[in-house]
Amino acid sequence: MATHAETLDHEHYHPPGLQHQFEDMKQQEESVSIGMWLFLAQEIMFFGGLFTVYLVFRSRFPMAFAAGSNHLDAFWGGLNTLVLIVSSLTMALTVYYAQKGNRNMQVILIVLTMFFGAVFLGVKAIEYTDKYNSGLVPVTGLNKRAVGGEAHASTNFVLPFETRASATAAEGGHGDAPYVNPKGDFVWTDTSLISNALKEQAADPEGSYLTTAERYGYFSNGNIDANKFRDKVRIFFWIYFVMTGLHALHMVVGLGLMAWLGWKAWLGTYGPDYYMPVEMSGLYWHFVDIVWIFLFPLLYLLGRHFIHA
Amino acid sequence: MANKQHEHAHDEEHEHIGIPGYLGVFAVLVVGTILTYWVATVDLDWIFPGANTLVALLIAFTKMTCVMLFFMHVYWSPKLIWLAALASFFWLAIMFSYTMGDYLTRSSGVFSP
Amino acid sequence: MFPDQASTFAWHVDALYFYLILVSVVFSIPIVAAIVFFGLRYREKEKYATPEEMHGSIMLETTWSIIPFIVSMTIFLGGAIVYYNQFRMPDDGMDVYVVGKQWMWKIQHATGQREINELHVPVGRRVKLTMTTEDVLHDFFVPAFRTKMDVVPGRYTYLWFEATKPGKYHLFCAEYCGLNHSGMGGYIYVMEQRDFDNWLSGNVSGQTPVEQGKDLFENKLGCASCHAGGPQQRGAKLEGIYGHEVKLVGGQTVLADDAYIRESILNPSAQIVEGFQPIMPTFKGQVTEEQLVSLVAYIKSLSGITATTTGGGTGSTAANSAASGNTIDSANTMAPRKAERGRTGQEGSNPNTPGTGTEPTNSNR
Amino acid sequence: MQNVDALDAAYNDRPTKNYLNNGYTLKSWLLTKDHKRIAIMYLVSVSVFFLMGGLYAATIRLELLTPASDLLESGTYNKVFTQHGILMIFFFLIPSIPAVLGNFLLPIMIGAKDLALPRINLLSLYLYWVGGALTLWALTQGGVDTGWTFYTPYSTSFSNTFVMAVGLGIFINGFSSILTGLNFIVTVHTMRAPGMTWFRLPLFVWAQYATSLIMVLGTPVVAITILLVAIERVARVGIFDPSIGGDPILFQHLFWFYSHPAVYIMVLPGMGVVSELISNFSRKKIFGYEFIAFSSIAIAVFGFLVWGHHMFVSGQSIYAGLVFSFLTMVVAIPSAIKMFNWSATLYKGSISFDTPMLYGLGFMGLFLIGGLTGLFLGSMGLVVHLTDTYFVVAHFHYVMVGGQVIAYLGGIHYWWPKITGKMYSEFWGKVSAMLIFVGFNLTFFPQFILGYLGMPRRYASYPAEMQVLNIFSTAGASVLGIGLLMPVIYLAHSLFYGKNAGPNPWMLPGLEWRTASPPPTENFETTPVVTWEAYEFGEESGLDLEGARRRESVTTV
Repeated sequence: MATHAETLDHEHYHPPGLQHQFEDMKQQEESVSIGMWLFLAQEIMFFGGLFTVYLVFRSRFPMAFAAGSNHLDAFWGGLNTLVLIVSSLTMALTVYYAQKGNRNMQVILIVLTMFFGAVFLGVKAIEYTDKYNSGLVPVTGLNKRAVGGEAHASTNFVLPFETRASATAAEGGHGDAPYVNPKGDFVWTDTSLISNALKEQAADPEGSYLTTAERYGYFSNGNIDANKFRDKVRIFFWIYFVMTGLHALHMVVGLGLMAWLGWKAWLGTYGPDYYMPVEMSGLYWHFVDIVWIFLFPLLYLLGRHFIHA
Repeated sequence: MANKQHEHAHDEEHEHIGIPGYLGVFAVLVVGTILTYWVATVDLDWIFPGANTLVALLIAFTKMTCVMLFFMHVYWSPKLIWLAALASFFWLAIMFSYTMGDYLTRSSGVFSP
Repeated sequence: MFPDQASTFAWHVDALYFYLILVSVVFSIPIVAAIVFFGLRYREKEKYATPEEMHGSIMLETTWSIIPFIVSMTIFLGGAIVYYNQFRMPDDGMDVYVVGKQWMWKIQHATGQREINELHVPVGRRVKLTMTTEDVLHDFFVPAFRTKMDVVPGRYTYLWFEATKPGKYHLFCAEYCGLNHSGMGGYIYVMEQRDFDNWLSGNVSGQTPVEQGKDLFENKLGCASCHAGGPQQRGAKLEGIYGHEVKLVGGQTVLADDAYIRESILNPSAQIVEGFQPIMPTFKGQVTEEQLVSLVAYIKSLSGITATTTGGGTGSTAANSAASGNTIDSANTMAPRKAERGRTGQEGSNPNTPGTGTEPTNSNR
Repeated sequence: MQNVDALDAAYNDRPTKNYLNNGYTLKSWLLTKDHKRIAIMYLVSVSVFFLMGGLYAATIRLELLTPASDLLESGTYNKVFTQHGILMIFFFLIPSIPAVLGNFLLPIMIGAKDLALPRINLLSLYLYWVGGALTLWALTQGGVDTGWTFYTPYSTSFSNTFVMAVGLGIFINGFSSILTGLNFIVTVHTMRAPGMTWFRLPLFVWAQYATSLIMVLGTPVVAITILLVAIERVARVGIFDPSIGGDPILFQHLFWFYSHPAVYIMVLPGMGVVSELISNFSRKKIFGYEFIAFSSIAIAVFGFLVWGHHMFVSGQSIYAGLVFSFLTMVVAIPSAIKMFNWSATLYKGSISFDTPMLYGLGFMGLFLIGGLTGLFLGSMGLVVHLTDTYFVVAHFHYVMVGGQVIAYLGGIHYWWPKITGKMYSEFWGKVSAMLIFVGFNLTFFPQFILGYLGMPRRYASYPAEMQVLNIFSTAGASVLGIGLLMPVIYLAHSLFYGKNAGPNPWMLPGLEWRTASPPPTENFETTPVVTWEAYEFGEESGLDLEGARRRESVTTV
């Protein structure tokens, strides 16, 4: 932490890790934890911007969001939630043992935490690949290309694992569903949710099954416009990717943090007198967990009841 | 003497809720997750449209509270930490409510032809 | 020093304005006076003096919190009332549709007349504008009417006014909309009902075809905003184009004669000059036949050919070929820039009149 | 008391060991954790950006001399005003007082050795540099023409300029200011010297604290928003672009949620500086300390509730407009309170018109106009006519330049002896202060009238009948420019030829005046113990006024 040159030229006693500008350990711990909490506060506002975007579009186009959400795999999402919760537990215990000064348990638990973090990212990778294969990535050219009919030359991105050739003249789509997507566009054809809503609307004219925005947002000249609906669904997937992507980014940072922490713990840096870094990293890790606790229902579950009921 | 006082200052801080406590919180979180998953598959729109979302959010908030209070030790933290935690949510609420305030009142008769 | 008052609610706004000026003065005088007076009266007499200290007084603090609050509330209420009057749409308004587009105002009357960068309205009739835009945000701003409204893509916004005084007033675009923002504007012509009626029944001015065409080209139709020279032009350069081969997208060439020019005005996307995006809106229905004639006459005159001589005059071939070569250059240099614009080009190609596609967020109940 | 005696003894030239001569290597600067050195580096960088922004401003005024867009072709003009805005707002106004004066003085004023998190402080400087470098690079590559507001869909789908690079620069720079704010809050909470209670804090510290709140809670939102714009440019997925289902008004909400409070980031620290100046140069306890302190906090909080007044004609709901307008009126009150308290402080003071005080009084005058015209723009009926015109331009220049920049200069002059240990030329100081005041009013007052005439902002060419006022404005701008250049010269001159200031040239009670100037690396020989109230000029302050007068007579004779 602070260099010795700084710590020595002080008259009063310096425990390890006390920085020069502080009088004593208490003051330092107070400052560091307030600082960390303020950092988390700004993180909340940072994600808050995205949640506002989500809120606005969700409240205006619930059907499109439900449709999109039903194409996310709630099983993987739920699994990830559990994985993160476990990692949170191990993290909390790490802090506990750090305060107790139990070096081995610290290291073990940190390794466990990292393991679960890695699992989380692995699952995310699986999900993203699935979206890629079924043309649900909201960015043109970032989806699996599959030619049906005549081949178009793709003018768009070439993914790292594709050659320009494979990008331009892609082979046929994957086995089961006829997946035709020569340019790797975002493909979405299913408008069943709206037609259902229209049926129900016809059933009871009083009830409002579509929001005002939807009544204009999905239709052109009176009948369902699949393209307009697709745009709204694409916005859902855009929000999904940005939010989960940003969250995953935080996970990666967290893993780095953990690696460093594990190393220091291995060196036996932390004990009852000095465990602030562990506690602070813990706060960060739990924060990332909390974000996911909200992302899971908001992204994965919000349309379930339409299909199950 | 500086470190003396912080030594014994720590003694009461260390024992937060102990391992059983942490496991208990963990159990609550797991139950919450399963519950929210199950509840999402039930159509609650007969109560009022969007009831599902409300329930899901309530569960999420409960889980968050558990994590913050016990895993993040807010429960034992000075007022200032509580303040910092609450302030951010307060500001978030401002952003949500005022932005939605615009969208929800926008399609009012006043502007319409 | 002061803009004309030409709408029914202009004086509301001005009244509010003067009220606020009054408030400002009334507040400033005591403060400034205090600063000046204290500054002179209590100038430092001896160095490092320590005047006897005084603490704040709750009495004072509350008074000078309450009074400003009350005053500001009057301002708020006044503003709210004026605003409400401006934005409560009249039921009996004469409908006019406005479409903003980089960088011109396309206006259509309920009776079918179309104008560009101009709006003719009668005195003493409520005019209700239904506005949208094809590309970016614009803002329909008429200082003389003290009114203004953003024009938002993808939805309608509304604006109404009742002109009180015949005349010619500025129309500005007040929301920054890109390159030619400051050029996006024109005039509102407020006319007596009688003049307005005979304007509706197509007026004819006493200009020569070329003059009239020039007028149409530069002002009325705003062709110049794209076709005038300069590095930023978005449309083909027309100087010297007449009577020469034009290279089209897809390789084939066509002779730029009267028919071609006429066709390009009425149905622009049919034959696109190489290196340009098909962004020019069709003018079908906006230009009458005689206007077309005069436009063609003007474009001929750009190639140094008087309206009388028809066909490719061989007199000034050298100059023309030089000019047309110049056209091709600018075309090539333009090409990559335009390519970047991505969706923009395609959007421009199908100008949507109000009613199709866009999403009226407000107009439902 | 002991530090006071020590101080009187130490009344010689510059102290032998101070933060400046503690290491001369480049490394000792670039890797320093000393808040004072970081502040100096901020000072230099901020000045560079201010200079560039100023050049852009000059170009704008020259272009507007004539109605036609003849000097600059309109595309260039758009880039010029955009870059003027971006450089001035994100890279000068927002960091100016907090990162320079705040960084240097906040720890000293509360009697701390350093900021609570020195490494974070250095990190924020580096982020500022990276963000700035990225932006400057983008400018050299061809710049950006979206206006500093980045309104969509123009910025996302239509502009062909370097929106992404600049956006990224602002994004990074945003985190610099977040970290600074975070650091200040922590410092004020945990690093106060013994006896330095909350209500003994100088009002500058209170203002910094309020500012930091906004920085921490507001900046992340604009960061993510700009990031979304950048992503949207690559991905072509339009949450802000209606043509593919998005909503441009949403961008405006997110953007103004930060960018209105940002206005208070820019003016609150200025108010803090002026509170210092007014109180100290009338040698009198400030009138209504608590009210000024809490009004800062009130402004910081209410500032978050009024962003909608930028959107009255943007198509937002009329009811939302009503609420926002109402709150705008409310947020005007705290500023009024400050104004009244400052004037009341002068009453029965012993006012000396040194250069900093001139700036302080100038601030009061200009901010008075700026604040009152703010009411014009908060009142819905009027704003319909005024918004997006030069009235708005004039208004926020009165607040930003007349407020923040004037206060910043005042602060620089006020603490220059402390920062450098040297005294600048009073005469030239006064002259430039007056030039700036006059030039500023000449420049921007005509723009109010222009605005009411209906001249829209961001116009490269304008109707001919508006030329006269524009000429006035440009003429004033040249005076202002000269006024702003003078300090650069005489302050630089003072570095080499100025006479030593001594620890406390004006015999003021603030903690920063109770240590040597320039201060030693850890600010104080021994941690000070505060036994006096804020702005205590009497006996309790323990200032040796007699000694000071003695020294005065010696030096003057």
